[in-house]
Amino acid sequence: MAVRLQDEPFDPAALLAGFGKGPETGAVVSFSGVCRAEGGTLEALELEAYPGFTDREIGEMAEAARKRFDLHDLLIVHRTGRIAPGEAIVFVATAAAHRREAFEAADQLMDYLKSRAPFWKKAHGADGGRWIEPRLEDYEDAARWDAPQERPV
Amino acid sequence: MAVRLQDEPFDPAALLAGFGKGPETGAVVSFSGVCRAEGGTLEALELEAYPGFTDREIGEMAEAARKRFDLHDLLIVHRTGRIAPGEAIVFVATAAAHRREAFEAADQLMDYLKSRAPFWKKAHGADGGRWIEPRLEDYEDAARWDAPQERPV
Amino acid sequence: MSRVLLFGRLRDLAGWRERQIEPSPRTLAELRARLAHEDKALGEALAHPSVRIAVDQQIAVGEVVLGEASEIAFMPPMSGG
Amino acid sequence: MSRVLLFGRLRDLAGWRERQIEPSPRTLAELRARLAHEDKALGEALAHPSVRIAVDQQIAVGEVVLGEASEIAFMPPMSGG
Repeated sequence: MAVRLQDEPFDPAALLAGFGKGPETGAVVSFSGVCRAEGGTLEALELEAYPGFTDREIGEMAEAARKRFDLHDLLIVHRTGRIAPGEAIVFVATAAAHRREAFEAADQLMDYLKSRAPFWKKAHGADGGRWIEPRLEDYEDAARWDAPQERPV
Repeated sequence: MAVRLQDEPFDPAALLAGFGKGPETGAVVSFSGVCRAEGGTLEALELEAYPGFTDREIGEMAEAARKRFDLHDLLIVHRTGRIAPGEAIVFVATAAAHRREAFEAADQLMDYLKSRAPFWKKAHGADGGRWIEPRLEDYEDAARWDAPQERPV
Repeated sequence: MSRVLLFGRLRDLAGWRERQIEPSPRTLAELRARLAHEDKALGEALAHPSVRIAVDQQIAVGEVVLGEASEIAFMPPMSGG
Repeated sequence: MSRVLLFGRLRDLAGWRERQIEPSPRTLAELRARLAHEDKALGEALAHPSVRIAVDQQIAVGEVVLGEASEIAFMPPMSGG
Protein backbone atom coordinates (compact mmCIF):
# COMPACT_ATOMS: atom_id res chain seq x y z
CA MET A 1 0.00 0.00 0.00
CA ALA A 2 1.35 3.43 -0.88
CA VAL A 3 0.15 7.04 -0.81
CA ARG A 4 2.17 9.68 -2.64
CA LEU A 5 1.76 13.41 -3.15
CA GLN A 6 3.99 14.83 -5.86
CA ASP A 7 4.55 18.01 -7.85
CA GLU A 8 5.81 16.04 -10.87
CA PRO A 9 3.44 14.76 -13.59
CA PHE A 10 2.82 11.00 -13.64
CA ASP A 11 1.56 8.45 -16.15
CA PRO A 12 -1.44 6.38 -14.95
CA ALA A 13 -0.65 3.52 -17.34
CA ALA A 14 2.88 3.23 -15.97
CA LEU A 15 1.50 3.13 -12.42
CA LEU A 16 -0.97 0.39 -13.38
CA ALA A 17 1.80 -1.68 -14.98
CA GLY A 18 3.41 -2.71 -11.72
CA PHE A 19 0.28 -2.87 -9.59
CA GLY A 20 -1.74 -5.71 -8.08
CA LYS A 21 0.27 -8.75 -9.11
CA GLY A 22 -0.63 -11.02 -6.17
CA PRO A 23 -1.40 -14.64 -7.14
CA GLU A 24 -4.91 -14.51 -5.62
CA THR A 25 -5.79 -11.08 -6.98
CA GLY A 26 -8.71 -11.43 -9.38
CA ALA A 27 -9.79 -7.81 -9.75
CA VAL A 28 -7.86 -4.58 -10.28
CA VAL A 29 -9.67 -1.25 -10.58
CA SER A 30 -7.93 2.00 -11.49
CA PHE A 31 -9.27 5.51 -11.50
CA SER A 32 -7.48 8.38 -13.21
CA GLY A 33 -8.71 11.90 -12.64
CA VAL A 34 -7.60 14.18 -15.45
CA CYS A 35 -7.57 17.97 -15.74
CA ARG A 36 -10.23 18.93 -18.30
CA ALA A 37 -9.61 21.66 -20.88
CA GLU A 38 -13.00 23.28 -20.08
CA GLY A 39 -13.33 24.38 -23.67
CA GLY A 40 -9.99 26.20 -23.54
CA THR A 41 -11.01 28.46 -20.66
CA LEU A 42 -8.73 26.71 -18.16
CA GLU A 43 -5.01 27.42 -18.29
CA ALA A 44 -4.08 25.36 -15.28
CA LEU A 45 -5.25 24.03 -11.95
CA GLU A 46 -3.24 24.77 -8.87
CA LEU A 47 -3.52 22.27 -6.05
CA GLU A 48 -2.23 23.04 -2.62
CA ALA A 49 -1.70 20.42 0.07
CA TYR A 50 -0.56 20.71 3.68
CA PRO A 51 2.49 18.48 3.64
CA GLY A 52 2.49 16.07 6.57
CA PHE A 53 -1.17 16.72 7.36
CA THR A 54 -2.64 15.91 3.92
CA ASP A 55 -0.64 12.73 3.37
CA ARG A 56 -1.44 11.50 6.88
CA GLU A 57 -5.18 12.09 6.44
CA ILE A 58 -5.20 10.31 3.07
CA GLY A 59 -3.08 7.50 4.51
CA GLU A 60 -5.62 6.96 7.30
CA MET A 61 -8.51 6.77 4.81
CA ALA A 62 -6.48 4.42 2.63
CA GLU A 63 -5.73 2.11 5.55
CA ALA A 64 -9.41 2.08 6.55
CA ALA A 65 -10.42 1.19 2.99
CA ARG A 66 -7.76 -1.52 2.78
CA LYS A 67 -9.19 -3.18 5.88
CA ARG A 68 -12.86 -2.62 5.08
CA PHE A 69 -12.61 -4.02 1.55
CA ASP A 70 -9.93 -6.64 2.27
CA LEU A 71 -7.69 -5.20 -0.43
CA HIS A 72 -4.59 -7.04 -1.59
CA ASP A 73 -2.98 -3.81 -2.74
CA LEU A 74 -3.75 -0.11 -2.89
CA LEU A 75 -2.00 2.83 -4.53
CA ILE A 76 -2.88 6.51 -4.38
CA VAL A 77 -0.85 9.13 -6.23
CA HIS A 78 -1.97 12.77 -6.14
CA ARG A 79 -0.51 15.75 -7.95
CA THR A 80 0.08 19.04 -6.22
CA GLY A 81 1.22 22.35 -7.67
CA ARG A 82 0.36 23.57 -11.15
CA ILE A 83 -1.43 21.05 -13.40
CA ALA A 84 -2.07 21.60 -17.10
CA PRO A 85 -5.17 20.41 -19.01
CA GLY A 86 -4.72 16.79 -20.08
CA GLU A 87 -2.46 15.97 -17.14
CA ALA A 88 -3.50 13.44 -14.51
CA ILE A 89 -4.46 14.90 -11.11
CA VAL A 90 -5.07 11.72 -9.16
CA PHE A 91 -4.63 7.98 -9.60
CA VAL A 92 -6.23 5.37 -7.36
CA ALA A 93 -5.75 1.64 -7.90
CA THR A 94 -7.25 -1.16 -5.84
CA ALA A 95 -6.63 -4.91 -6.01
CA ALA A 96 -8.86 -7.55 -4.43
CA ALA A 97 -9.95 -11.14 -4.87
CA HIS A 98 -13.28 -10.09 -6.40
CA ARG A 99 -14.52 -7.10 -8.35
CA ARG A 100 -17.15 -5.77 -5.93
CA GLU A 101 -14.53 -4.93 -3.28
CA ALA A 102 -12.11 -3.43 -5.80
CA PHE A 103 -14.81 -1.20 -7.35
CA GLU A 104 -16.29 -0.02 -4.07
CA ALA A 105 -12.93 0.76 -2.51
CA ALA A 106 -11.81 2.85 -5.49
CA ASP A 107 -15.19 4.60 -5.68
CA GLN A 108 -15.20 5.42 -1.96
CA LEU A 109 -11.60 6.64 -1.93
CA MET A 110 -12.27 8.90 -4.90
CA ASP A 111 -15.37 10.36 -3.24
CA TYR A 112 -13.23 11.09 -0.20
CA LEU A 113 -10.36 12.54 -2.23
CA LYS A 114 -12.68 14.77 -4.28
CA SER A 115 -14.65 16.23 -1.39
CA ARG A 116 -12.96 15.80 1.97
CA ALA A 117 -9.24 15.37 1.46
CA PRO A 118 -7.22 18.41 2.59
CA PHE A 119 -6.52 20.11 -0.72
CA TRP A 120 -7.17 23.64 -1.89
CA LYS A 121 -7.72 24.12 -5.58
CA LYS A 122 -7.43 27.20 -7.72
CA ALA A 123 -8.49 27.43 -11.35
CA HIS A 124 -6.32 29.70 -13.47
CA GLY A 125 -7.89 31.12 -16.63
CA ALA A 126 -7.67 34.18 -18.85
CA ASP A 127 -9.58 36.16 -16.20
CA GLY A 128 -7.15 35.30 -13.40
CA GLY A 129 -7.51 32.69 -10.70
CA ARG A 130 -10.34 31.62 -8.44
CA TRP A 131 -10.40 29.18 -5.54
CA ILE A 132 -12.94 26.44 -6.00
CA GLU A 133 -14.85 24.32 -3.51
CA PRO A 134 -16.42 20.88 -3.89
CA ARG A 135 -19.56 20.62 -5.99
CA LEU A 136 -22.69 19.76 -4.03
CA GLU A 137 -22.70 16.34 -5.72
CA ASP A 138 -19.21 15.68 -4.39
CA TYR A 139 -20.51 16.06 -0.84
CA GLU A 140 -23.50 13.88 -1.70
CA ASP A 141 -21.28 11.19 -3.23
CA ALA A 142 -19.05 11.14 -0.17
CA ALA A 143 -22.06 11.00 2.16
CA ARG A 144 -23.16 7.73 0.51
CA TRP A 145 -20.49 5.98 2.58
CA ASP A 146 -21.25 7.55 5.95
CA ALA A 147 -22.79 5.45 8.68
CA PRO A 148 -26.47 6.29 9.25
CA GLN A 149 -26.73 9.20 11.67
CA GLU A 150 -28.24 8.79 15.10
CA ARG A 151 -31.37 10.89 15.35
CA PRO A 152 -32.58 12.35 18.60
CA VAL A 153 -36.01 10.90 19.43
CA MET B 1 -15.47 2.58 -28.80
CA ALA B 2 -14.08 -0.92 -29.37
CA VAL B 3 -14.92 -4.47 -28.32
CA ARG B 4 -12.35 -7.22 -28.95
CA LEU B 5 -12.28 -10.95 -28.26
CA GLN B 6 -8.84 -12.49 -28.61
CA ASP B 7 -6.98 -15.72 -27.93
CA GLU B 8 -3.70 -13.85 -27.35
CA PRO B 9 -2.69 -12.54 -23.91
CA PHE B 10 -2.86 -8.77 -23.41
CA ASP B 11 -1.39 -6.20 -21.03
CA PRO B 12 -3.96 -4.02 -19.23
CA ALA B 13 -1.44 -1.22 -18.62
CA ALA B 14 -0.63 -1.03 -22.33
CA LEU B 15 -4.35 -0.82 -23.13
CA LEU B 16 -4.81 1.99 -20.59
CA ALA B 17 -1.89 3.93 -22.07
CA GLY B 18 -3.71 4.96 -25.22
CA PHE B 19 -7.19 5.27 -23.77
CA GLY B 20 -9.47 8.21 -22.96
CA LYS B 21 -7.41 11.16 -24.13
CA GLY B 22 -10.27 13.50 -25.05
CA PRO B 23 -9.76 17.13 -23.94
CA GLU B 24 -12.97 17.15 -21.86
CA THR B 25 -12.43 13.73 -20.29
CA GLY B 26 -12.03 14.13 -16.55
CA ALA B 27 -12.42 10.53 -15.38
CA VAL B 28 -11.02 7.24 -16.63
CA VAL B 29 -11.88 3.97 -14.90
CA SER B 30 -10.27 0.66 -15.79
CA PHE B 31 -11.13 -2.81 -14.61
CA SER B 32 -8.81 -5.77 -15.11
CA GLY B 33 -10.07 -9.25 -14.33
CA VAL B 34 -7.19 -11.61 -13.68
CA CYS B 35 -7.04 -15.40 -13.48
CA ARG B 36 -6.42 -16.32 -9.83
CA ALA B 37 -4.02 -19.12 -8.87
CA GLU B 38 -6.62 -20.59 -6.46
CA GLY B 39 -3.83 -21.76 -4.16
CA GLY B 40 -2.16 -23.66 -6.99
CA THR B 41 -5.20 -25.86 -7.68
CA LEU B 42 -5.95 -24.15 -11.00
CA GLU B 43 -3.81 -25.00 -14.02
CA ALA B 44 -5.77 -22.90 -16.50
CA LEU B 45 -9.14 -21.46 -17.37
CA GLU B 46 -10.62 -22.24 -20.75
CA LEU B 47 -13.05 -19.68 -22.12
CA GLU B 48 -15.24 -20.44 -25.08
CA ALA B 49 -17.10 -17.80 -27.05
CA TYR B 50 -19.50 -18.06 -29.98
CA PRO B 51 -17.72 -15.93 -32.57
CA GLY B 52 -20.09 -13.47 -34.20
CA PHE B 53 -22.78 -13.98 -31.57
CA THR B 54 -20.70 -13.19 -28.48
CA ASP B 55 -19.04 -10.07 -29.89
CA ARG B 56 -22.38 -8.77 -31.19
CA GLU B 57 -24.08 -9.23 -27.81
CA ILE B 58 -21.22 -7.51 -25.98
CA GLY B 59 -21.17 -4.76 -28.57
CA GLU B 60 -24.86 -4.06 -28.01
CA MET B 61 -24.36 -3.84 -24.23
CA ALA B 62 -21.34 -1.58 -24.76
CA GLU B 63 -23.29 0.76 -27.03
CA ALA B 64 -26.15 0.92 -24.52
CA ALA B 65 -23.70 1.79 -21.73
CA ARG B 66 -21.98 4.39 -23.88
CA LYS B 67 -25.29 6.17 -24.43
CA ARG B 68 -26.67 5.70 -20.92
CA PHE B 69 -23.56 7.06 -19.20
CA ASP B 70 -22.58 9.59 -21.88
CA LEU B 71 -19.14 8.03 -22.23
CA HIS B 72 -16.40 9.74 -24.19
CA ASP B 73 -14.66 6.45 -24.87
CA LEU B 74 -15.10 2.75 -24.06
CA LEU B 75 -12.85 -0.26 -24.56
CA ILE B 76 -13.58 -3.91 -23.83
CA VAL B 77 -11.00 -6.62 -24.46
CA HIS B 78 -11.83 -10.22 -23.51
CA ARG B 79 -9.60 -13.27 -23.69
CA THR B 80 -10.83 -16.57 -25.08
CA GLY B 81 -9.12 -19.95 -25.18
CA ARG B 82 -6.72 -21.18 -22.52
CA ILE B 83 -5.74 -18.66 -19.83
CA ALA B 84 -3.01 -19.24 -17.24
CA PRO B 85 -3.09 -17.98 -13.62
CA GLY B 86 -1.83 -14.41 -13.48
CA GLU B 87 -3.01 -13.60 -17.00
CA ALA B 88 -5.70 -11.01 -17.62
CA ILE B 89 -9.11 -12.36 -18.67
CA VAL B 90 -10.97 -9.13 -19.29
CA PHE B 91 -10.24 -5.42 -19.49
CA VAL B 92 -12.90 -2.71 -19.44
CA ALA B 93 -12.06 0.99 -19.61
CA THR B 94 -14.51 3.88 -19.53
CA ALA B 95 -13.90 7.61 -20.04
CA ALA B 96 -16.37 10.33 -19.09
CA ALA B 97 -16.50 13.96 -18.00
CA HIS B 98 -17.08 13.01 -14.34
CA ARG B 99 -16.23 10.01 -12.20
CA ARG B 100 -19.74 8.79 -11.33
CA GLU B 101 -20.53 7.93 -14.96
CA ALA B 102 -17.15 6.31 -15.56
CA PHE B 103 -17.42 4.15 -12.41
CA GLU B 104 -21.01 3.07 -12.96
CA ALA B 105 -20.49 2.21 -16.62
CA ALA B 106 -17.45 0.03 -15.86
CA ASP B 107 -19.21 -1.61 -12.91
CA GLN B 108 -22.36 -2.35 -14.94
CA LEU B 109 -20.44 -3.69 -17.93
CA MET B 110 -18.39 -5.99 -15.69
CA ASP B 111 -21.54 -7.31 -14.00
CA TYR B 112 -22.93 -8.08 -17.45
CA LEU B 113 -19.70 -9.65 -18.69
CA LYS B 114 -19.33 -11.84 -15.58
CA SER B 115 -22.87 -13.18 -15.50
CA ARG B 116 -24.73 -12.75 -18.79
CA ALA B 117 -22.25 -12.46 -21.61
CA PRO B 118 -22.17 -15.55 -23.85
CA PHE B 119 -19.07 -17.32 -22.58
CA TRP B 120 -18.58 -20.87 -21.33
CA LYS B 121 -15.82 -21.37 -18.83
CA LYS B 122 -13.96 -24.51 -17.82
CA ALA B 123 -11.51 -24.76 -14.92
CA HIS B 124 -8.64 -27.14 -15.54
CA GLY B 125 -6.91 -28.58 -12.46
CA ALA B 126 -5.02 -31.63 -11.36
CA ASP B 127 -8.34 -33.51 -11.18
CA GLY B 128 -9.30 -32.71 -14.78
CA GLY B 129 -11.69 -30.04 -16.02
CA ARG B 130 -15.10 -28.83 -14.91
CA TRP B 131 -17.47 -26.34 -16.51
CA ILE B 132 -18.40 -23.51 -14.21
CA GLU B 133 -21.46 -21.30 -14.02
CA PRO B 134 -21.92 -17.81 -12.56
CA ARG B 135 -21.91 -17.47 -8.80
CA LEU B 136 -25.23 -16.47 -7.25
CA GLU B 137 -23.71 -13.10 -6.39
CA ASP B 138 -22.86 -12.52 -10.06
CA TYR B 139 -26.56 -12.79 -10.93
CA GLU B 140 -27.40 -10.51 -8.00
CA ASP B 141 -24.80 -7.95 -9.06
CA ALA B 142 -26.15 -7.92 -12.61
CA ALA B 143 -29.74 -7.62 -11.38
CA ARG B 144 -28.85 -4.34 -9.62
CA TRP B 145 -29.04 -2.64 -13.02
CA ASP B 146 -32.33 -4.13 -14.22
CA ALA B 147 -35.40 -1.92 -14.47
CA PRO B 148 -37.91 -2.63 -11.68
CA GLN B 149 -40.16 -5.52 -12.73
CA GLU B 150 -43.84 -4.96 -13.36
CA ARG B 151 -45.82 -6.94 -10.86
CA PRO B 152 -49.24 -8.38 -11.62
CA VAL B 153 -51.81 -6.79 -9.28
CA MET C 1 -26.88 -28.50 -45.40
CA SER C 2 -27.00 -27.14 -41.85
CA ARG C 3 -24.24 -26.49 -39.37
CA VAL C 4 -24.84 -27.48 -35.74
CA LEU C 5 -22.71 -25.94 -32.97
CA LEU C 6 -22.43 -27.13 -29.38
CA PHE C 7 -20.92 -25.08 -26.56
CA GLY C 8 -19.59 -25.68 -23.06
CA ARG C 9 -20.49 -28.99 -21.44
CA LEU C 10 -22.69 -29.99 -24.40
CA ARG C 11 -19.57 -30.12 -26.53
CA ASP C 12 -17.81 -32.36 -24.00
CA LEU C 13 -20.87 -34.59 -23.68
CA ALA C 14 -21.26 -35.06 -27.45
CA GLY C 15 -17.56 -35.34 -28.17
CA TRP C 16 -17.87 -32.82 -30.99
CA ARG C 17 -18.15 -29.07 -31.32
CA GLU C 18 -19.45 -28.61 -34.85
CA ARG C 19 -21.18 -30.83 -37.41
CA GLN C 20 -22.65 -30.59 -40.87
CA ILE C 21 -26.13 -32.13 -41.09
CA GLU C 22 -27.49 -33.22 -44.47
CA PRO C 23 -30.17 -32.95 -45.64
CA SER C 24 -31.05 -29.81 -43.65
CA PRO C 25 -33.71 -30.46 -41.02
CA ARG C 26 -36.92 -28.51 -41.67
CA THR C 27 -37.72 -27.85 -38.03
CA LEU C 28 -35.90 -27.66 -34.73
CA ALA C 29 -37.94 -30.67 -33.60
CA GLU C 30 -36.67 -32.69 -36.55
CA LEU C 31 -33.07 -31.67 -35.77
CA ARG C 32 -33.50 -32.65 -32.11
CA ALA C 33 -34.95 -36.02 -33.11
CA ARG C 34 -32.11 -36.78 -35.48
CA LEU C 35 -29.44 -35.85 -32.91
CA ALA C 36 -31.23 -37.84 -30.16
CA HIS C 37 -31.52 -40.85 -32.45
CA GLU C 38 -27.74 -40.99 -32.75
CA ASP C 39 -26.93 -40.04 -29.14
CA LYS C 40 -29.67 -40.44 -26.55
CA ALA C 41 -27.73 -38.69 -23.74
CA LEU C 42 -27.03 -35.71 -25.97
CA GLY C 43 -30.70 -35.59 -27.04
CA GLU C 44 -31.76 -35.38 -23.41
CA ALA C 45 -29.16 -32.72 -22.59
CA LEU C 46 -30.25 -30.57 -25.55
CA ALA C 47 -33.87 -30.78 -24.38
CA HIS C 48 -33.09 -29.36 -20.92
CA PRO C 49 -34.92 -26.05 -20.40
CA SER C 50 -31.67 -24.29 -19.41
CA VAL C 51 -30.30 -24.80 -22.94
CA ARG C 52 -30.81 -21.80 -25.21
CA ILE C 53 -30.86 -22.07 -28.97
CA ALA C 54 -29.63 -19.62 -31.57
CA VAL C 55 -30.70 -19.96 -35.19
CA ASP C 56 -28.40 -18.08 -37.53
CA GLN C 57 -27.05 -16.26 -34.46
CA GLN C 58 -30.48 -15.10 -33.26
CA ILE C 59 -31.98 -16.50 -30.06
CA ALA C 60 -34.90 -18.81 -30.93
CA VAL C 61 -37.75 -19.59 -28.55
CA GLY C 62 -40.13 -22.56 -28.76
CA GLU C 63 -40.54 -24.64 -31.88
CA VAL C 64 -38.89 -23.14 -34.91
CA VAL C 65 -39.20 -23.79 -38.64
CA LEU C 66 -35.62 -23.67 -39.79
CA GLY C 67 -36.27 -22.83 -43.43
CA GLU C 68 -33.02 -21.66 -44.98
CA ALA C 69 -31.26 -21.60 -41.63
CA SER C 70 -27.66 -22.59 -41.96
CA GLU C 71 -26.40 -22.48 -38.37
CA ILE C 72 -28.07 -23.84 -35.24
CA ALA C 73 -26.27 -23.39 -31.90
CA PHE C 74 -27.13 -25.13 -28.62
CA MET C 75 -25.95 -23.09 -25.64
CA PRO C 76 -25.91 -24.34 -22.04
CA PRO C 77 -26.12 -21.71 -19.27
CA MET C 78 -23.50 -19.08 -19.94
CA SER C 79 -20.80 -18.75 -17.34
CA GLY C 80 -19.80 -15.20 -18.07
CA GLY C 81 -16.18 -14.27 -18.58
CA MET D 1 8.58 31.01 18.20
CA SER D 2 5.50 29.73 16.36
CA ARG D 3 4.94 29.06 12.68
CA VAL D 4 1.61 30.15 11.19
CA LEU D 5 0.43 28.60 7.92
CA LEU D 6 -2.37 29.86 5.68
CA PHE D 7 -3.98 27.80 2.89
CA GLY D 8 -6.13 28.45 -0.17
CA ARG D 9 -7.89 31.80 -0.34
CA LEU D 10 -6.60 32.81 3.11
CA ARG D 11 -3.11 32.79 1.67
CA ASP D 12 -4.16 35.04 -1.22
CA LEU D 13 -6.05 37.36 1.14
CA ALA D 14 -3.10 37.76 3.52
CA GLY D 15 -0.46 37.91 0.83
CA TRP D 16 1.66 35.37 2.69
CA ARG D 17 1.65 31.61 3.13
CA GLU D 18 3.85 31.13 6.17
CA ARG D 19 5.12 33.33 8.99
CA GLN D 20 7.19 33.10 12.12
CA ILE D 21 5.51 34.71 15.12
CA GLU D 22 7.61 35.79 18.09
CA PRO D 23 7.11 35.56 20.97
CA SER D 24 4.87 32.49 20.68
CA PRO D 25 1.23 33.27 21.46
CA ARG D 26 -0.03 31.41 24.53
CA THR D 27 -3.53 30.83 23.20
CA LEU D 28 -5.31 30.65 19.86
CA ALA D 29 -7.29 33.74 20.90
CA GLU D 30 -4.05 35.66 21.44
CA LEU D 31 -2.75 34.57 18.03
CA ARG D 32 -6.01 35.63 16.36
CA ALA D 33 -5.90 39.00 18.07
CA ARG D 34 -2.31 39.65 17.00
CA LEU D 35 -3.03 38.70 13.36
CA ALA D 36 -6.25 40.78 13.30
CA HIS D 37 -4.42 43.75 14.77
CA GLU D 38 -2.06 43.78 11.76
CA ASP D 39 -4.67 42.88 9.13
CA LYS D 40 -8.33 43.39 9.97
CA ALA D 41 -9.65 41.65 6.84
CA LEU D 42 -7.51 38.60 7.54
CA GLY D 43 -8.61 38.55 11.17
CA GLU D 44 -12.24 38.45 10.07
CA ALA D 45 -11.59 35.76 7.48
CA LEU D 46 -9.77 33.59 10.05
CA ALA D 47 -12.74 33.92 12.43
CA HIS D 48 -15.24 32.55 9.90
CA PRO D 49 -16.79 29.29 11.19
CA SER D 50 -15.87 27.47 7.95
CA VAL D 51 -12.16 27.88 8.73
CA ARG D 52 -10.64 24.84 10.46
CA ILE D 53 -7.53 25.04 12.56
CA ALA D 54 -4.76 22.50 13.00
CA VAL D 55 -2.32 22.82 15.87
CA ASP D 56 0.84 20.83 15.25
CA GLN D 57 -1.04 19.05 12.48
CA GLN D 58 -3.95 18.00 14.71
CA ILE D 59 -7.40 19.49 14.18
CA ALA D 60 -8.21 21.87 17.06
CA VAL D 61 -11.73 22.77 18.13
CA GLY D 62 -12.77 25.80 20.19
CA GLU D 63 -10.33 27.82 22.23
CA VAL D 64 -6.94 26.22 22.55
CA VAL D 65 -3.98 26.80 24.82
CA LEU D 66 -1.04 26.56 22.48
CA GLY D 67 1.60 25.65 25.03
CA GLU D 68 4.63 24.36 23.22
CA ALA D 69 2.80 24.33 19.86
CA SER D 70 5.09 25.23 17.03
CA GLU D 71 2.78 25.13 13.99
CA ILE D 72 -0.69 26.62 13.65
CA ALA D 73 -2.51 26.18 10.33
CA PHE D 74 -5.66 28.02 9.21
CA MET D 75 -7.56 26.00 6.60
CA PRO D 76 -10.50 27.33 4.58
CA PRO D 77 -13.03 24.76 3.26
CA MET D 78 -11.10 22.04 1.47
CA SER D 79 -11.80 21.67 -2.20
CA GLY D 80 -10.75 18.08 -2.59
CA GLY D 81 -8.38 17.00 -5.30
